[in-house]
Amino acid sequence: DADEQAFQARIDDGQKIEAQDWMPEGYRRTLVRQISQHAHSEIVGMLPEGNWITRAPSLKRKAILLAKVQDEAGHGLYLYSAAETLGVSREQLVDDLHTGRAKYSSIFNYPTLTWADIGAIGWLVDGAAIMNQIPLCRCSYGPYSRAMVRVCKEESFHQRQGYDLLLALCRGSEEQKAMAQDALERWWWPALMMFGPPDADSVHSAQSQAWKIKLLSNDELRQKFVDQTVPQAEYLGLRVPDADLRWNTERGHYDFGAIDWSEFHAVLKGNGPCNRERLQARREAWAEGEWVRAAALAYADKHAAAERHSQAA
Amino acid sequence: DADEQAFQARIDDGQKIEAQDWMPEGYRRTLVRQISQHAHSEIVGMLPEGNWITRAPSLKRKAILLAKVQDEAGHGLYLYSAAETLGVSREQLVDDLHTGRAKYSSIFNYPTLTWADIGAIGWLVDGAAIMNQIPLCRCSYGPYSRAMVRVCKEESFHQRQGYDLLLALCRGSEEQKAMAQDALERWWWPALMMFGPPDADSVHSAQSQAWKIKLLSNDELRQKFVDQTVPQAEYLGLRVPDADLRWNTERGHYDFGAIDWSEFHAVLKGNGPCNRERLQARREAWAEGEWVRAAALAYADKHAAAERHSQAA
Amino acid sequence: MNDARFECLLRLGDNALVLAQRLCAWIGHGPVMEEDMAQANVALDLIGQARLWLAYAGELEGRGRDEDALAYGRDAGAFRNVLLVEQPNGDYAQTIARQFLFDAWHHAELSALTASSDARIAAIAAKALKEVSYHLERSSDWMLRLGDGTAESHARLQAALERLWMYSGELFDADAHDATLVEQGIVPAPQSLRAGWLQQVGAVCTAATLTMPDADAWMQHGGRQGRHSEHLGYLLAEMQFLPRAYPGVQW
Amino acid sequence: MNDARFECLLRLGDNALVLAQRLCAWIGHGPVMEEDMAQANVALDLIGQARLWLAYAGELEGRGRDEDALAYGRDAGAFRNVLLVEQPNGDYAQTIARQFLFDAWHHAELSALTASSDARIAAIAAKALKEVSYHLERSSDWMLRLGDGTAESHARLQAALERLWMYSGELFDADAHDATLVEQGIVPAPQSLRAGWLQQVGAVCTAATLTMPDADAWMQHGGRQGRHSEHLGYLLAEMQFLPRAYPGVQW
Repeated sequence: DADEQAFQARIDDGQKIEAQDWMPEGYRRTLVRQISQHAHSEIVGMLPEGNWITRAPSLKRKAILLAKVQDEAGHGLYLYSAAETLGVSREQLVDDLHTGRAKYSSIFNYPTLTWADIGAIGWLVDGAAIMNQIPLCRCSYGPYSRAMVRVCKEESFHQRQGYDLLLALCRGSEEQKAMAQDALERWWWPALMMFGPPDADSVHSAQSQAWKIKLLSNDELRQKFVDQTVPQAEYLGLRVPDADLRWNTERGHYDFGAIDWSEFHAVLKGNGPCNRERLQARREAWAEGEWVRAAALAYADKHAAAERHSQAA
Repeated sequence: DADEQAFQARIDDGQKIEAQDWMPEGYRRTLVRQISQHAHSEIVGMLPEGNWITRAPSLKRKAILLAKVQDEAGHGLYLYSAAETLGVSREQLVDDLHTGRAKYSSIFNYPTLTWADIGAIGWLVDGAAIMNQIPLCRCSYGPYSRAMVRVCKEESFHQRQGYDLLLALCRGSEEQKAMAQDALERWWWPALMMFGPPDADSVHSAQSQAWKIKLLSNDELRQKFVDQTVPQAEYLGLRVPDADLRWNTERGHYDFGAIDWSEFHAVLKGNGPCNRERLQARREAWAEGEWVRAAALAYADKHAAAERHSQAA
Repeated sequence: MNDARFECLLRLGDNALVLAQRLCAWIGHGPVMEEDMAQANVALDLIGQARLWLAYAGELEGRGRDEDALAYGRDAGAFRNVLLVEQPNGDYAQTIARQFLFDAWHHAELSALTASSDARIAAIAAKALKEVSYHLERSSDWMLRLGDGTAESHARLQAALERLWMYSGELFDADAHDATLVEQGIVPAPQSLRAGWLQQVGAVCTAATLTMPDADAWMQHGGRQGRHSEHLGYLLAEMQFLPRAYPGVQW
Repeated sequence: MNDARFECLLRLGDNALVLAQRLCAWIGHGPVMEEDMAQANVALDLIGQARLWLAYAGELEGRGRDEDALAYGRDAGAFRNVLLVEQPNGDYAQTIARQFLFDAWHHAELSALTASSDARIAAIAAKALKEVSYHLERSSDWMLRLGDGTAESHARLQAALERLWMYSGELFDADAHDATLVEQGIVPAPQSLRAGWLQQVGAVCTAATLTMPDADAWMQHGGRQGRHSEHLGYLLAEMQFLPRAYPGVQW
């Protein structure tokens, strides 16, 4: 119809859509799903890294990790705010997470087993996230694109910190280097899966690209990530766990081995090492915080009432 | 009256009083207080030592400590049984502990801060307990005296193990020896206080001695303990924290310094380092176990009913 | 060859050690004093077994590591226990369900190991089997009492069973080490114990009015290869503190 | 002389470090996300302060121990923090009450330290004071919200206050080290901060509809001399695991 055509014309023209603008229901729904999934990923993503804050091996590393996890909470908050501009409440979003209706990135269903995992998450997981998110800084929905600009700036900082952590391990003892190698082996394939299924199997993509909600395809992004990351692994002196990985001079890209999509789908379905624990941790935090939120609300109400009363008097 | 005279005559004659025998109300009350206090001490006493089971520094020491704490649970159970022969239920006894109506030995209100404390408890606290308890093997109330025989046998084993633990530390590194010295400094005076206030200030004593519930005076026992323990400390190469301690050839005993009874009374009143935590730990264990006990009872009832039903059929 | 046997002994020893460490945390905090005694008993048996398995492992390895060097000197990635035994105590239902699922397997495993072609393994298994028969009896008994006790205890135990179920499949995993040892008659094929285990667990669940989760449900793996849950690191940090803080001394 | 100053710096550094470590355990598990951020903020400030105090302590000591050697290489008996900060997190009320009682003292202490005759102490205190002003504002605010919130939050906070109160007296303890440093104008007399602290805590309690416990109640002592509660050992076992398990390396 005419509205939709005008809407698409604005997007094609490179204009931003704002919260008060008319938008097709599908656009709104897709954005809510995508933004809230992203927000949930930030919040759930605090858990695997949070697991090592109390055990960070130096005070400086402890402060860096703590600041990073704090940034993730901040990202979660911007993103919930961006989603709220589309007419869903934070309560609703949180409830969707806790009941399993909403998803979060499967990568956070893997455990952090050693200190090197903190480095691997920064380097690979934040690295993949940035790769996914940089195009979104140009996405058509204003509040989302602005949130992404802020998020990306901090994420690239996190990525460097993660790499620096691994660099210290790789220049350290044999045990430390083995720890780093083990982390790369466990996180490499899950990181590649973060870009989603192969383009051939990907749903929603064409429409999302037309709406400029998705700007590059899964496979394009994955290739960019591999091309960027492999030399970094070499510099660390670590071996990427892929026998088929090699530079293809013809393509000007790295060829890499087949991804085990059955694992991806299993984890997505709930059968990853930590799916249940992650959700349970969030649910418990929320349930145990219920009385705190109720108290804060009751206090605010009382004082708002007192305020009205004194203004009326 | 005649009953009381006959009762006292049996005691003077060295006969044991059994549960079904007539006894003066004061005798019963004193025994219930004393036995239950002793039982509670075994149960609360599991906590300071239990604090180091998960952190014992070798598997052998872990097994020894675990077995010791298990023995204490066993002692608690014999003693509750002995108290139950006097017509109080375990429920009532436990409730008295949890509400603070009943006491337990104040020594367990001190924290176990290092591994050496486990040795110090075995050596000093079990040592003092044995000193107190050996005479009780001859006490007039049969069930109590028999429980004491069994308890004393195990306690003396525990004392040797505690001493052996300290011996290993004292033959170890400087740090280990300092740990042992520090433990002796913290546990010495509280151990001396375990024998109770000086005879001059001690209530109940005369009657209890006549009834053969208490066979030696507090000060006699304390002197025996000092005389036995000081040479043991010397053998370990540890310094007893008492500037006034010296052998008195005339008396044939060690003289020792004045005890700070204000500390004793403060801890007794509830103001020791761990009074609140010990009671809270017991209360929480009991409260959290409520549903388990209820389930066991419901199951037993169901199956007893089924049993009756099948016999009737 | 000794590599496989070393791995197998670590698995047996670490299962016992890690579960014992979990049980130790209950002592003094159980629902009734009799249970503190019973838990201590089981933990003592398991520590004793862990010592025998680890001491033998250390001898086979031949690098001078004794039971304590193995228990206190390895980080999580070198532990070989199944994920089941490192799961947190939770409430008493979770502790009992964990114990029962493990005991039922442990009993079958040790029974088979009494016929091991490695005489020392057979001897340790025979000693341990007596102890574990009692463990299994006790945990089965508690499955009945909690499952068929009150509505609350039933709900708690059912929830615990469902929560822990995904860690039970690993008990029957086999890798190259197992293959080597099975061929030599040293250990039973893990998979060979599964039918009996399922039958026994099923029977107890039925008697306890519990619903046994789906035998073919998705299962977690990795503990036997050193890929643990996030819980093990905390358990070891506490357990190993003293020997790590004061290295190289005797206790 | 430097002994006393070294002790004083450890006390300041360990207070900040141990409390930060406690707060770290909340991150990801708080009642609202904004609180995870706020707790992380306070913890970050405290870690930063701990680093400055401990680094200076290490320099004064002159035995080559840096901030990490002091944070990760000492066992509980060598820690000098007050008992208050090592108390467990408990529920949010307990965390907030602990924070408030500490912040009110910490703010007064740092204010006084800005006039220290030791210029480096004065400079660190001035930096920390800005951060702690915010901590105190925040914890006071939560005292009001929970105290004057719902019946449940009021009861929880009142219970937390009563539970922690006996650890507040130690903040004003003085020993020979304090006497030396007071004389040199390096630190304020601990006791001199007490009246102001009581007034401030009392005012917040009143506004929060809470009953302040008796100022003259019996108090616990010992943390500043290295005699801690049973909690600290567990906290350190977790915190120090990596540097102890892999000694002598860089991270």
